[in-house]
Amino acid sequence: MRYLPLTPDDRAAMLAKVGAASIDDLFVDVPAGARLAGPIPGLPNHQPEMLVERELTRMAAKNMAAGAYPFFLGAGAYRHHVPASVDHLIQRGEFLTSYTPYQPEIAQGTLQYLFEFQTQVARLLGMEVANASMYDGSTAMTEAIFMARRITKRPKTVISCGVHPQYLRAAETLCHFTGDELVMGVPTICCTPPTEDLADVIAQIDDQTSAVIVQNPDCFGHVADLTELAAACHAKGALLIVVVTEVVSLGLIKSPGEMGADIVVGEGQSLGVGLQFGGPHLGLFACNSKHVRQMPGRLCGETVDADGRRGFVLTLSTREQHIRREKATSNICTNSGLMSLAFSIHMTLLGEKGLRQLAALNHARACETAERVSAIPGVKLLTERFFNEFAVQLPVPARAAVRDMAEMGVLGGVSAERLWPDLPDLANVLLITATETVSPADIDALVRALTEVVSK
Amino acid sequence: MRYLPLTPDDRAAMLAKVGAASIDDLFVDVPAGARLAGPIPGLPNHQPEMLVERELTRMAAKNMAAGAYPFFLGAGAYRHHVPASVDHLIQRGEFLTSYTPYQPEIAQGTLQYLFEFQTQVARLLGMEVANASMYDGSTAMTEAIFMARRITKRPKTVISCGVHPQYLRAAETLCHFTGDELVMGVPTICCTPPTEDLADVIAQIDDQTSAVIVQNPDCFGHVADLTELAAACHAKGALLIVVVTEVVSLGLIKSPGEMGADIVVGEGQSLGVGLQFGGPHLGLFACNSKHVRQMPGRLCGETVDADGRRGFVLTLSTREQHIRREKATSNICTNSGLMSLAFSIHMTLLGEKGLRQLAALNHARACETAERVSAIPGVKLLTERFFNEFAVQLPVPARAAVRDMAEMGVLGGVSAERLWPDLPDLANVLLITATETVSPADIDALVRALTEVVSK
Amino acid sequence: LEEPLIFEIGSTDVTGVDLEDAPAHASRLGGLTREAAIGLPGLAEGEAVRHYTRLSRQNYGIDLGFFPLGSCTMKHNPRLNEKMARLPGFADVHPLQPQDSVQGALELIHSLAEWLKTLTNMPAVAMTPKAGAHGELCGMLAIRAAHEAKGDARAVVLVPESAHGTNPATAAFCGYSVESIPANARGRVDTDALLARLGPDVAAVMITNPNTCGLFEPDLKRIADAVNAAGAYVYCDGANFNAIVGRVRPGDLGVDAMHINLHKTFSTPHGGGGPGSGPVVFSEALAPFAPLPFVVEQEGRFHLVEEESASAEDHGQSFGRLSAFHGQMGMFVRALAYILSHGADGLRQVSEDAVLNANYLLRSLDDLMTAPFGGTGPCMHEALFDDSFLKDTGLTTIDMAKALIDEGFHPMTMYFPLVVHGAMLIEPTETESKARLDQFITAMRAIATAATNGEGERFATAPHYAPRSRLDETRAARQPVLSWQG
Amino acid sequence: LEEPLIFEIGSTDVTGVDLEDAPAHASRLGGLTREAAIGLPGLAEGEAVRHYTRLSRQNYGIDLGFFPLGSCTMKHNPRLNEKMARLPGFADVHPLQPQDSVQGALELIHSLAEWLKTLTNMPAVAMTPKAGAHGELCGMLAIRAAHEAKGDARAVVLVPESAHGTNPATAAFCGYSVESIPANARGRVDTDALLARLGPDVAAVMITNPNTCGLFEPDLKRIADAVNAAGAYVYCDGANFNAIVGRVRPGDLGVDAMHINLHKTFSTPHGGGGPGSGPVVFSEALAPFAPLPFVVEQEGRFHLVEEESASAEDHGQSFGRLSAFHGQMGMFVRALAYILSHGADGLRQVSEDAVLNANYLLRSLDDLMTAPFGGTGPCMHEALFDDSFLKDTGLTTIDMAKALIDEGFHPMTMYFPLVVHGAMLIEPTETESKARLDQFITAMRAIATAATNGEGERFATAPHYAPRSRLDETRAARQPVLSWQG
Repeated sequence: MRYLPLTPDDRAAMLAKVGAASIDDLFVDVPAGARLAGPIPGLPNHQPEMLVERELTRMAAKNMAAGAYPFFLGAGAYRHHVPASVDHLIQRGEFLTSYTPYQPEIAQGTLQYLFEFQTQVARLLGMEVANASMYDGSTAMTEAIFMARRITKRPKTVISCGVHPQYLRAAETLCHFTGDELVMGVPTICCTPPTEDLADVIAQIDDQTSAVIVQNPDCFGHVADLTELAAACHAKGALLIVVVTEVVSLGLIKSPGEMGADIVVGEGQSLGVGLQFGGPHLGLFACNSKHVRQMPGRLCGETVDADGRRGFVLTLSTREQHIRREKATSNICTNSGLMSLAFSIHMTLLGEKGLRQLAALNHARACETAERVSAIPGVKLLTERFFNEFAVQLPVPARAAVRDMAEMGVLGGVSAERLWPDLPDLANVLLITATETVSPADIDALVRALTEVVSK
Repeated sequence: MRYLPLTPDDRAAMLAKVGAASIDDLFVDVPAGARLAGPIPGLPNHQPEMLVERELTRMAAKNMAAGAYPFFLGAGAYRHHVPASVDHLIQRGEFLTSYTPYQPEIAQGTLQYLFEFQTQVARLLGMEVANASMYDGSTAMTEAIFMARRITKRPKTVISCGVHPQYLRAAETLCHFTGDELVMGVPTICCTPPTEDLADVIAQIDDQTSAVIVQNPDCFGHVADLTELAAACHAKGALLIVVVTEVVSLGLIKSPGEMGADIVVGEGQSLGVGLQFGGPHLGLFACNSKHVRQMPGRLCGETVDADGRRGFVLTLSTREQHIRREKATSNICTNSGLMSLAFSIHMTLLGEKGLRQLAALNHARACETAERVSAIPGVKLLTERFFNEFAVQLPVPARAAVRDMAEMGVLGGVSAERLWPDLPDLANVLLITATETVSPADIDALVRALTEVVSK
Repeated sequence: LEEPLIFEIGSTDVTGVDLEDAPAHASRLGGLTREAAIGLPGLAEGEAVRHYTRLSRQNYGIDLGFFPLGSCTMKHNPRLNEKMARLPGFADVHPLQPQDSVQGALELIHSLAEWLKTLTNMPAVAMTPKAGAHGELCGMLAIRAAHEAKGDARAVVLVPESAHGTNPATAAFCGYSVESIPANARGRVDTDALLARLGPDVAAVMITNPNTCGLFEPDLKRIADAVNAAGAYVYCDGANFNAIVGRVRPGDLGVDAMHINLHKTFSTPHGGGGPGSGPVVFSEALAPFAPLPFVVEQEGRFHLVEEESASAEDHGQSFGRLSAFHGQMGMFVRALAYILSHGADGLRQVSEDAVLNANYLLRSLDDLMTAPFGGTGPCMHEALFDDSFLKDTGLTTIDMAKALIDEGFHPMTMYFPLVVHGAMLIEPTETESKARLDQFITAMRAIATAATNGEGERFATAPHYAPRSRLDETRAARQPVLSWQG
Repeated sequence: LEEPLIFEIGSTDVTGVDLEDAPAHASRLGGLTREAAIGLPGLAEGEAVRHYTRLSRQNYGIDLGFFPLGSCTMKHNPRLNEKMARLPGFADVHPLQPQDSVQGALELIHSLAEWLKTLTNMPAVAMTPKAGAHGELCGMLAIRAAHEAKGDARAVVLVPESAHGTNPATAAFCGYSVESIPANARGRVDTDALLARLGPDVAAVMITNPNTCGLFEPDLKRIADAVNAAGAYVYCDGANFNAIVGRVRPGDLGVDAMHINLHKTFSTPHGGGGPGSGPVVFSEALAPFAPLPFVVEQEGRFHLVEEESASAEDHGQSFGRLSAFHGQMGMFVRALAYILSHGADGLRQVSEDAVLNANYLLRSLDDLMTAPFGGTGPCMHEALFDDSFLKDTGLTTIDMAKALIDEGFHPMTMYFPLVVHGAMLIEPTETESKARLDQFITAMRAIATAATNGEGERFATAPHYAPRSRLDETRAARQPVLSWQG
């Protein structure tokens, strides 16, 4: 066993030291009915590294890896080019194999990058404070609902129809048991333009409203000015929670903080992390300083050591479960440490200059794709103002179109039906994303494939 | 430019400090005829990382990667499974981006692993001393010829017909200019059994013979007992140089040192390094202590620091070009540092126990392959005693057989003609290697493919 | 040498990436352009590599040495697993690709699920929870859903006082009130007190086994039977599964739900605080309530069951979705690589060696340090000490921990579990060699001897040989500086 | 903390790999079994990872900081290049696979060859040399072959005294006698002396440009013309190509052969001493003698010309083969990735920034430290100082170097070139930022000031903050211990 260093001689010597005749003596507390004489039946024994690699490589090869095909999926997970140095650096053993930095004297590496990460995220989202990451964007949104409730002591949350439906489902699941009330918009093809939806949302705000949640760009790609909504929330004493699933957009469009958000949650996988078939991703969570003690999750803060040198520690942990137990702001313990490092390195490589260029390139590719796709007979562009993602109405069911395009070697988008299976009105809607990874040839391939499937 | 940190402002400030009006002022010594006003014509400008990756990935995809097909090539480069931790560790920036350890106080990492490597190599080859690596096995062999000449002051080297022909060609090239005389055996199908060839070699030894070179296992896979040859060399005052191209064999067969070799050179790519399309590989070089001052290449030795702590330094550098200039033992400067690290890590993971298991598994796979292949009608096994590589006589030209098998998705071996194009007698000889990476299904595929091509 | 912050060395004019020029195009942003400076500094690639390489060197990780942090299972992270998780067929796949295009990814999830079910002898597993605490939430939601399905609203969850803080936090998070059950003198849950508290208001018992004292709960099966008989469910915190993996199946102990920390037992790296992954196995009783999505196999084809078929009867009672997408794929790949590498025989050896190592430490130190439950028999995978032996020395558990840093080790877990005073919880894991344990024992004995001999005053200001001396945590909390303001 | 040797911590009974059991089979070894113990210790994977991780931390690399080692071009090594070199289509390909199965690999070699020819304005290139010195050998063998083809045996090679030691060593290695040409007071080769020495016995002149003082040889074209007119050839040592890459083409300066250190100019990592790669570009006169094998393109298909077609006229005059197989593929991939990333414009910027950085250092230090040729005008990519300013301080160049270690920098090259006394050769490369250079300047000025003010006695025993203090090199050479004997 390549990972187990004890030799038979070691084991014998150690059993002697312990005073046990055999290893079984150390498991005496296990009731007889649960004792197994040998390895668990029905499972194979250990395998050489080479064979394990072969087996997993076989499974991996059965998947269409995004990089090998023209690729236009988004809807909450975005494919961007991640510089090779990011993955190299996060594999440094001192980062990869360290634990939560509970011993700050020997964890300044982790703590300093978390402090840098918090600052980058806060600035990117336009907020004062960000935490050291959450599991992902969807769970961060649910946490934001509870945080708003703790602040406002009100029961109701109004959610725009443009919020990612799987985020909504996750919130619904929990709120069903906690008793938090959710008022959710239902997207329709005609309701999707953001201004109309925002008017609907504003109309729902009352004095029982704890928070309003809106996604920007929303799940159809719409980009909206939220300033008025923020004012409407604040007028009623409610908080504005903004969800950002595509953080690259913030290199080009105004940040939630600049538009008046009180809490911003986001999915950070666009930078550094990659698609990962959905996980691990990276939850972002930011607010303004006055609410920080109601914020869930881990926080890193600056301080000094006994010799007066600057250093960093986990702080405000009296909010957390390991101290507060059932009175904690959240049960969250693990964060996405390594993913926040990847995000932070990617962001550092980009810098503001690179981020703005990247965002501009994404927008240009998406504009070109939208123009080309909407020129296909029968295809109608539904999203007028967007960043790198937009919706089109097809003359055929989008789900079949996606499947047929995949068979032609084009990963052509996400059918709205996959996300909103209960809304037949959206059955012909296709969500298309074009990032910087899309080449002109990829756009040609998409247009060819889509032209063929809509004319079937 | 992502790798260039100077900003336009920096450049302006620095030019001012330097007292130059423009960058051109710093190139005033370049004659007018060689000055270019702009970038060199005929070449593209810089490209984003993503596009460079795309272009190189395109090229890589045009090759049949060995791991994706049943693979049976050897003949001087062997495919073994390298544990994933090896490549992880050699990418530690402190190893990867360090230089030759000329400042030992801050290079103990490199120096200690070189010391460990030298010890591992010496033990593996059965010799007293090994150097810190050479370019590859073939250049190491040429260096051994010159080293023997420096020791014996004799002009002639006798080389067995079983030595890898490209090693021989490399030696011939240099000896043509240095005046060293080479007497080379010519392999024939009937001469290949090692005892007969060794008798021929022994017959060639005279008092002008500086050294005899023999490869073990030889290029046809033959394994030979060299004890008698060593005695014959020593009786005439000549040195025995043994070449090992497959170091894994030394987990199972007697080492050159145990059989009386004076100098052992080898190719170490089998451990840690991989195929690499032929480079970088790893030259091994070992001898006994009494000859160490005639040895080429870098050496690491143990010493103490000013505080009495054990430490390591490059030593005996008065042999080397940077000190001795035209009187150096070799012009070699660069070694294969990173490859020697990979080798050493792989060897440390194996340990003696793992090496012996690995060698046994290779031998078993090769025996099975030989049995199956030689059962194909018309195919005759030429190598009776072998480790993991053997030659077979086909009823058809081997070169075409190899090509046809490749078209069927089987990388089925190396045709002898590829190595000895001037020996038509060997045109139907195929060299087949089976390492631990060969699965039973791979053997089946080889047998199917070979059966088909020989019956064409 | 100190490493400055990126904000002190980077510039918003510098970038470490090159991008194609964006083709000229009319903006479709509707004028919502971000114009104000953002304040994100950039570094050229070389300087970025240096910054993070240098930062990393201020960290301690398993790769550098022994990391006996109790309850955290800091075992070696095999590098094969990292390599496999980076195969484009796993890492570069979108969660919403058509299912025909991700059959290998679904097969992997399914295959890991089958292993987890067999290893625990439990009939169902939820793969989507993103960490241990998320798994607890998943398990408790299933319990709530099961009670709700029976129309039997119950409000109370019983939690032993030795539980991880996440247990009560989770129970509270999903709306339960929490009551604590004391430990007995042998460091186990007080079975009588627990059974006495059962009743129609008790929804569930959350129990950790092996427990947070590193001891096996011998009464668990009896408790489980009684809990089930009282109409409640047993949630088992699986954080300590490493002690019994491959040797004891929790399903044989009667538990109804248990999360498995893939980043502990199955060695996906902790990464400085995550990501984790916390699949939850379920008993027959809770299986119908498992969350969406999940993977089913039908004739060699793998199908991801999502909301779209929410009306189908196969998951009609599912309590819903825990998060977007399908779980921590990157962790699944690593865990399966680990499991296939070890196999049934290797996993059994894992638990045996983990337990042997812990007992070896316990018996090599308990003459010098007080082991509160050392007299009750062998421990499982952790050796627990308390600070009784430091009485009158002026030194505390934290001083012992910081002194260990100066010896080149990561400290043990301090002040947890709460059931003993000044706890020191040492978990060696199975990937430590005897030689490494002996090194640690030597250091620990020297520290303990110095402490009790009155020669430990230097420990009160330790560490002396770390990148930082003790940090002022009070100042950090009183005047929080949570982002760079320079 | 000290890291023991593997021989002190490993065991021949421990292995860090698992292998399939070898199927039972009759041995075909003829009884030549290795029976005696070999003495190779093994470590489980976790302990092996620790050993090498801990060793690495005793090293200094570019990734940790400034590495101004003159003549070595220690620039940032982009990580993309590492990633590309590991693509299975490059790394897991056998050199003797059928050519149809390696078209991409051959295309890459061909593509890099075309870049090198265009960048140097030279008509041919040999790709197989495995390092700079091997490239020199390749170039000198081509020169010998060219003379031999003319029936004109010439015995002498002229080498400036400032040359790298490899130059005379190489010339001697392939059978030439070496004569040294002095430098002039401006740090360049003494052109008159060189021209005066030309004659029918001179086979070649080996010259480095920019030279080892970091200065451009302004007379090179004139020298080359005279050398060619005298029937000899000019070999240019390309070690310092980084100073002019993308800006000056050596072919325009009349050289006949020049090696290019891919591990310097094109940033393949030095790896603690290799591997390198040293392609050699040739003039028309030498091109026919280039070694085997090489790649040619025919209608989009790439063909590797090996010995098998040695009778074909396209390489009938080749001097033969330098080594087995086709060269350092892994380095080719990295170099091409580097070249494509920079492009023609980026490479020009490389040389400009490398030269600007060196001049900035020169002019920021030459008031405190003596720059022997500082008065002759700008330097190229290196700033050269000597030890005159240390006169009467009792300190030497080596003390300055070791003092720099304590400041967190790798020292410059010491005592080379030999044409000045106590040389200190500083090569910053283009990948250092101005901020980093300013840090270095500050440290260097502090050291130089202390040294000249008589406050430098601590430098004589430096480094004080490194993993080791000064090592006893004499003892290592007198009583060589070259392997572990424990």
